[in-house]
Amino acid sequence: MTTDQPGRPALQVRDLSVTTRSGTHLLSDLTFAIADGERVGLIGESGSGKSLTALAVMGLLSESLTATGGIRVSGHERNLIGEREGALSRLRGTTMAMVFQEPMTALNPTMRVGQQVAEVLTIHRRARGAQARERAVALLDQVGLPEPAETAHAFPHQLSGGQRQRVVIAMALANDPALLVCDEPTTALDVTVQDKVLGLIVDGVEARDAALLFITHDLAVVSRVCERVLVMYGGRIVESGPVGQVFAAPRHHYTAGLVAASALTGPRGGLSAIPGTVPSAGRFPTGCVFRTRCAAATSECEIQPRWDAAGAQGWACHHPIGAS
Amino acid sequence: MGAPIIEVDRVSRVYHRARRSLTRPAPVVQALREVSLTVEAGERLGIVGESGSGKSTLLRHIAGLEQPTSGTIRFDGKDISGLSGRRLGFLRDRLQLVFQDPMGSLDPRMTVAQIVAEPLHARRVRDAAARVEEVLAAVGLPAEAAGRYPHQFSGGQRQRISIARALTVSPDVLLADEPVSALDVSVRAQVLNLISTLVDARDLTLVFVSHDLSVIRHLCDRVVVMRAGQIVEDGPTEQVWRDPQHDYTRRLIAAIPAMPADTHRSEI
Amino acid sequence: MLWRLLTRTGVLLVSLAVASVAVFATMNILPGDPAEVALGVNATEGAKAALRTEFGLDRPLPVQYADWMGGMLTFDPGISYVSKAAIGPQVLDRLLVTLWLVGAAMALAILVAVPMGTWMAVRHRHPDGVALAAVSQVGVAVPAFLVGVLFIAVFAVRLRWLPSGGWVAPADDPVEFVRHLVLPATALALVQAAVLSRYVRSAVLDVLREDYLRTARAKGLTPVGAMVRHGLRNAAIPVVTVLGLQLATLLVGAVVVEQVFTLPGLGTLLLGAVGQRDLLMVQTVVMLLVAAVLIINWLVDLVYVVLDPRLRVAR
Amino acid sequence: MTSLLRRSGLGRLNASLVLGGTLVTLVALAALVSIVWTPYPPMRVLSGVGNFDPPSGSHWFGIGFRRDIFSQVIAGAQTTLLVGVVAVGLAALVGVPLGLVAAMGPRWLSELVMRTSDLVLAFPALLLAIMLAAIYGQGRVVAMVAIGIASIPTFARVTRSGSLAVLASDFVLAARAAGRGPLGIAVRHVLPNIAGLLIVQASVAFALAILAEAALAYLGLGTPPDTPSWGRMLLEATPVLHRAPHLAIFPGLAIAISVLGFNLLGDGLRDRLDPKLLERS
Repeated sequence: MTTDQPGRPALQVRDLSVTTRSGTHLLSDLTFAIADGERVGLIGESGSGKSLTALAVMGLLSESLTATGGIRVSGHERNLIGEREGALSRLRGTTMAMVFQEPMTALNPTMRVGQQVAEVLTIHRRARGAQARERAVALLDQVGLPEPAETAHAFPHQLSGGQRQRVVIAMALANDPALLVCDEPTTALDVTVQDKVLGLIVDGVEARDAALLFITHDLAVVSRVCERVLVMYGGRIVESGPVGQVFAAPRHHYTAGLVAASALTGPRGGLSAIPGTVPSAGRFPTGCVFRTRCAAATSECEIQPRWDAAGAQGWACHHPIGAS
Repeated sequence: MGAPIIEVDRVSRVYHRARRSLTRPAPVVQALREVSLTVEAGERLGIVGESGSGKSTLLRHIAGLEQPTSGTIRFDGKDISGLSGRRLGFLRDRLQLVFQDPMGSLDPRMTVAQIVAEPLHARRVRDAAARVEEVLAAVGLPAEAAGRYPHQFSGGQRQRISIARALTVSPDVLLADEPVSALDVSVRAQVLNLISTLVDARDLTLVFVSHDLSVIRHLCDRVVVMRAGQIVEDGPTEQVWRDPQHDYTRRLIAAIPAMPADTHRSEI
Repeated sequence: MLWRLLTRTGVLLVSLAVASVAVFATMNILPGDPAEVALGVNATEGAKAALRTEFGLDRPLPVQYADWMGGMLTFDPGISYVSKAAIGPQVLDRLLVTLWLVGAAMALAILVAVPMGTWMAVRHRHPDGVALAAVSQVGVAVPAFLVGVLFIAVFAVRLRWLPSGGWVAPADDPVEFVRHLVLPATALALVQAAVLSRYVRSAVLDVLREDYLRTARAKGLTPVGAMVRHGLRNAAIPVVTVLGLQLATLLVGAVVVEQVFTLPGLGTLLLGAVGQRDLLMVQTVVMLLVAAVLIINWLVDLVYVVLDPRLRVAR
Repeated sequence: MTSLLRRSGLGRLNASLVLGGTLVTLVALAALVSIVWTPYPPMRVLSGVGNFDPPSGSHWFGIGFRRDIFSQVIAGAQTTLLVGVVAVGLAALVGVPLGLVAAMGPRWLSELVMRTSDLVLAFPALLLAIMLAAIYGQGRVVAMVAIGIASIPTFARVTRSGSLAVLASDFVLAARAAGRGPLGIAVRHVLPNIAGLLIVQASVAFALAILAEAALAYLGLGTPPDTPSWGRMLLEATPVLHRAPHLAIFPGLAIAISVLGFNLLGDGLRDRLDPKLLERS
């Protein structure tokens, strides 16, 4: 697996853990891979650690956090954890790119958007001067912004949220990355705008045969965008597998609860809900992270469950659904 | 069902922005344009729309928190659109609100007991302790929650506090402005269940604002769709969901990503 | 853009007018009898009456105000009650000295504060950043005149490197001009730099937390590159506001520092006038300083528009 | 020390708070003690001492113009604190209600208050004091009033921006929906939520007042010669600095320590008192 063969996945994460200075585990032993052209969703509620995973992959964790384990991207020999800042900077924006949640604040308010797009080309010496500006306009056109040449001269505050997110996507796709990381890219947008932006992302990665790591709390959005899904809770991946399979026949009780709670199809006043609330970071129980809210939990769950798999679907549960 | 309890009659609201150009006049924002709407007692009405559609603005007008530029709003036959805060006492007794942001809508410097009792204190009712305990129990919070502060609770629990506050005066009408939008999926269902149960048990009229049509479809019998300050569609929720008449409603429904377990869409 | 320029200029003109009325009223109504203030309580009624007639203090106040204001606008605000000399030329001479002092101090303060504040912010979790922040905190606590006094003791009296005070005009002898300017300007600048660096620090810290800086990193800029290309300009916006307000404190600081170094600037003129109860002189110099502050704030407001495109035009 | 400081947020803010609190307490103690006891009467010319004796066992900070410097320094704390308390009190008493009115009142009133405060900002404390001193002569009252008036605008601005942030919150909307009137909202919601902000502002304003008072005294416009004052001690020390530096060092240190104390206290409190609301404003 460690040899650099053509079949090597675009992103490979192995035993990734992130801890604070006081020793609190925010992420524990994440292992997953995304192949070229594959679209993988990472779902979980607030505090599950999904945004932190994205930042760890990009090497953008805050200084006060420590990451251990392995993160490898195609086209770069070494582990990204422990890699020098200079080398990471060269990878960001080229091999791997990211789209953030808040389009309103993700762009520099004092710089014209065309310039901001062109910059991602000039930093990596893909184009210069007038050529970069032309490419930027072309990219703005590609993401469906009307009158791209004029829009390039606009400042961010002159654009709507949806338009700004298109600019961010144009920047992310500018250098044809092998891996695109999206952190809740449509959460701040209206439904009708969300639909178009999601289409843009899917088309963008498909055209480039890029790998996609798509983070969201919305199960319906994952089904719309992704082929495979990773379910996170309490800083751990508790289940993974093809989207249809995982949502239709979840094995982990958390996934099942999430699917049921998202459906909104029960009788009024009788929606199925997961009891209790998501603990704050560092307050998750030892052993199975979900056991304090799980109806099926037993004393066995105080021990960290093993990762089980059947076909493409995997889970970490002592009492998986449909096992007995 | 029965008599109309809220009547909104051709209400418009214009906001003036600060002038920014020599040549152009100060920009105005038409937040509501000639909106008319009637809510009957005991009804569960949903208002759906995207950001800037005017749905929250409409709700605040109904609650007497803002005054329309033109048009009238009647509550139980009484015109409230010209009344100042002081003369809206009768409305406060009968209509209460739940807000979107479960943290922002609770004063961080007040205990839960003070927050929940505020509608009574504002009425100069002195002894509210028994009532506070009663409504906290009704929303599923333990009695000892009364002495604690909002930041000691999770998002879902805070929304329960917010609902408890709305119930202290035993209102007839409950207005809810995106009460579950800021909540996690697993908690959202708990709060929706609570609202639904309380509305049934206390014979409340519910006006529920949301950007999420599927939440309204679950909770409400009737829905109005708003866009750019206007109501573009009004009808029974299931009928609107299955057979939208307005072009915008159609686009709105088409844009909602389908849940994997959502069997409904595949029926169409 | 033009609209903003017009409204701000309108505000400036109204402010200047109101400020001049306030200054005039304070100096002419509060004392009861300006002549008595000028001549002392023991002055004879005849002497006071003579002074009133000589300087037109017996005229109605609005007339006196109009006379003074008209004079201000033509650089001839009147005759001093005490020295009986024209105020205009004296003030202009002194103004130049103060401008040199304040200008040099401001430039020096900015030169020190911007890199220092940025360093403090970027390294705020590291010992060097914390130490620098502590130094600036101490710097804020030391009054400029104390620094001046210490400078004189060390550099002028003990080491004899630089003169302890006085003034040489740049046209007379450029070298001596600089030698005389160094100590007072540095004394004034150091405290200012400490204050300013703390504002720069907090502005840069705010920018560091901004999403767009993370976007810049995700594009492939190094932390330093992201700060230089995207951070500094945005951090400059709040700092420029503070600069305007700081200039006001700098002008006042100059009044004190001129006293320490016996520089013939507006400050020493003003304090001398206070000592001699020369009300018209006090009134004129105060108005000049206030006008300077108001005009600087007006300029800052315009610079703002250049820095922040959000203020330029609405779409 | 550095390892403690380095542990980011918490370590640093506690250090500020603790150090600032200690320094301020020290100054307050000096002022209190000096009311009932000083080693020597601060302003009395002593016999049996030289003009500028350096610090010694019997005169801890030395002698200046045949007076005991230690006694003058601790008695000078009284002046400093008195001027600070009166000036900040005046500024808060006028500025806070004005800020509230500007936040909650009609737009024209708000504009009037803010424009006026902009204008007053153009009159720094020292300039006001100079104007008043030209008319009334030097004195502590002139200094206190001038510094107080000059600090009103900042209190008004801080109050207004803090109040606006609170008023924009959903909990104020909820309070209105619950039937609270404007006065109830101001008392029950706005003031408790901006109290922290105002305490921080008071602390910072106090530091500025100390600096302004010292400058005025140094210019001979503040405290009269018969009252102990740090600024005036510096003024008197200046001509003899090369012979007797201790005359300037101790009052200089006293000024720096008290300003540093109040600034650190303000910083520490800022981080301590509800950082969320401060961020919003």
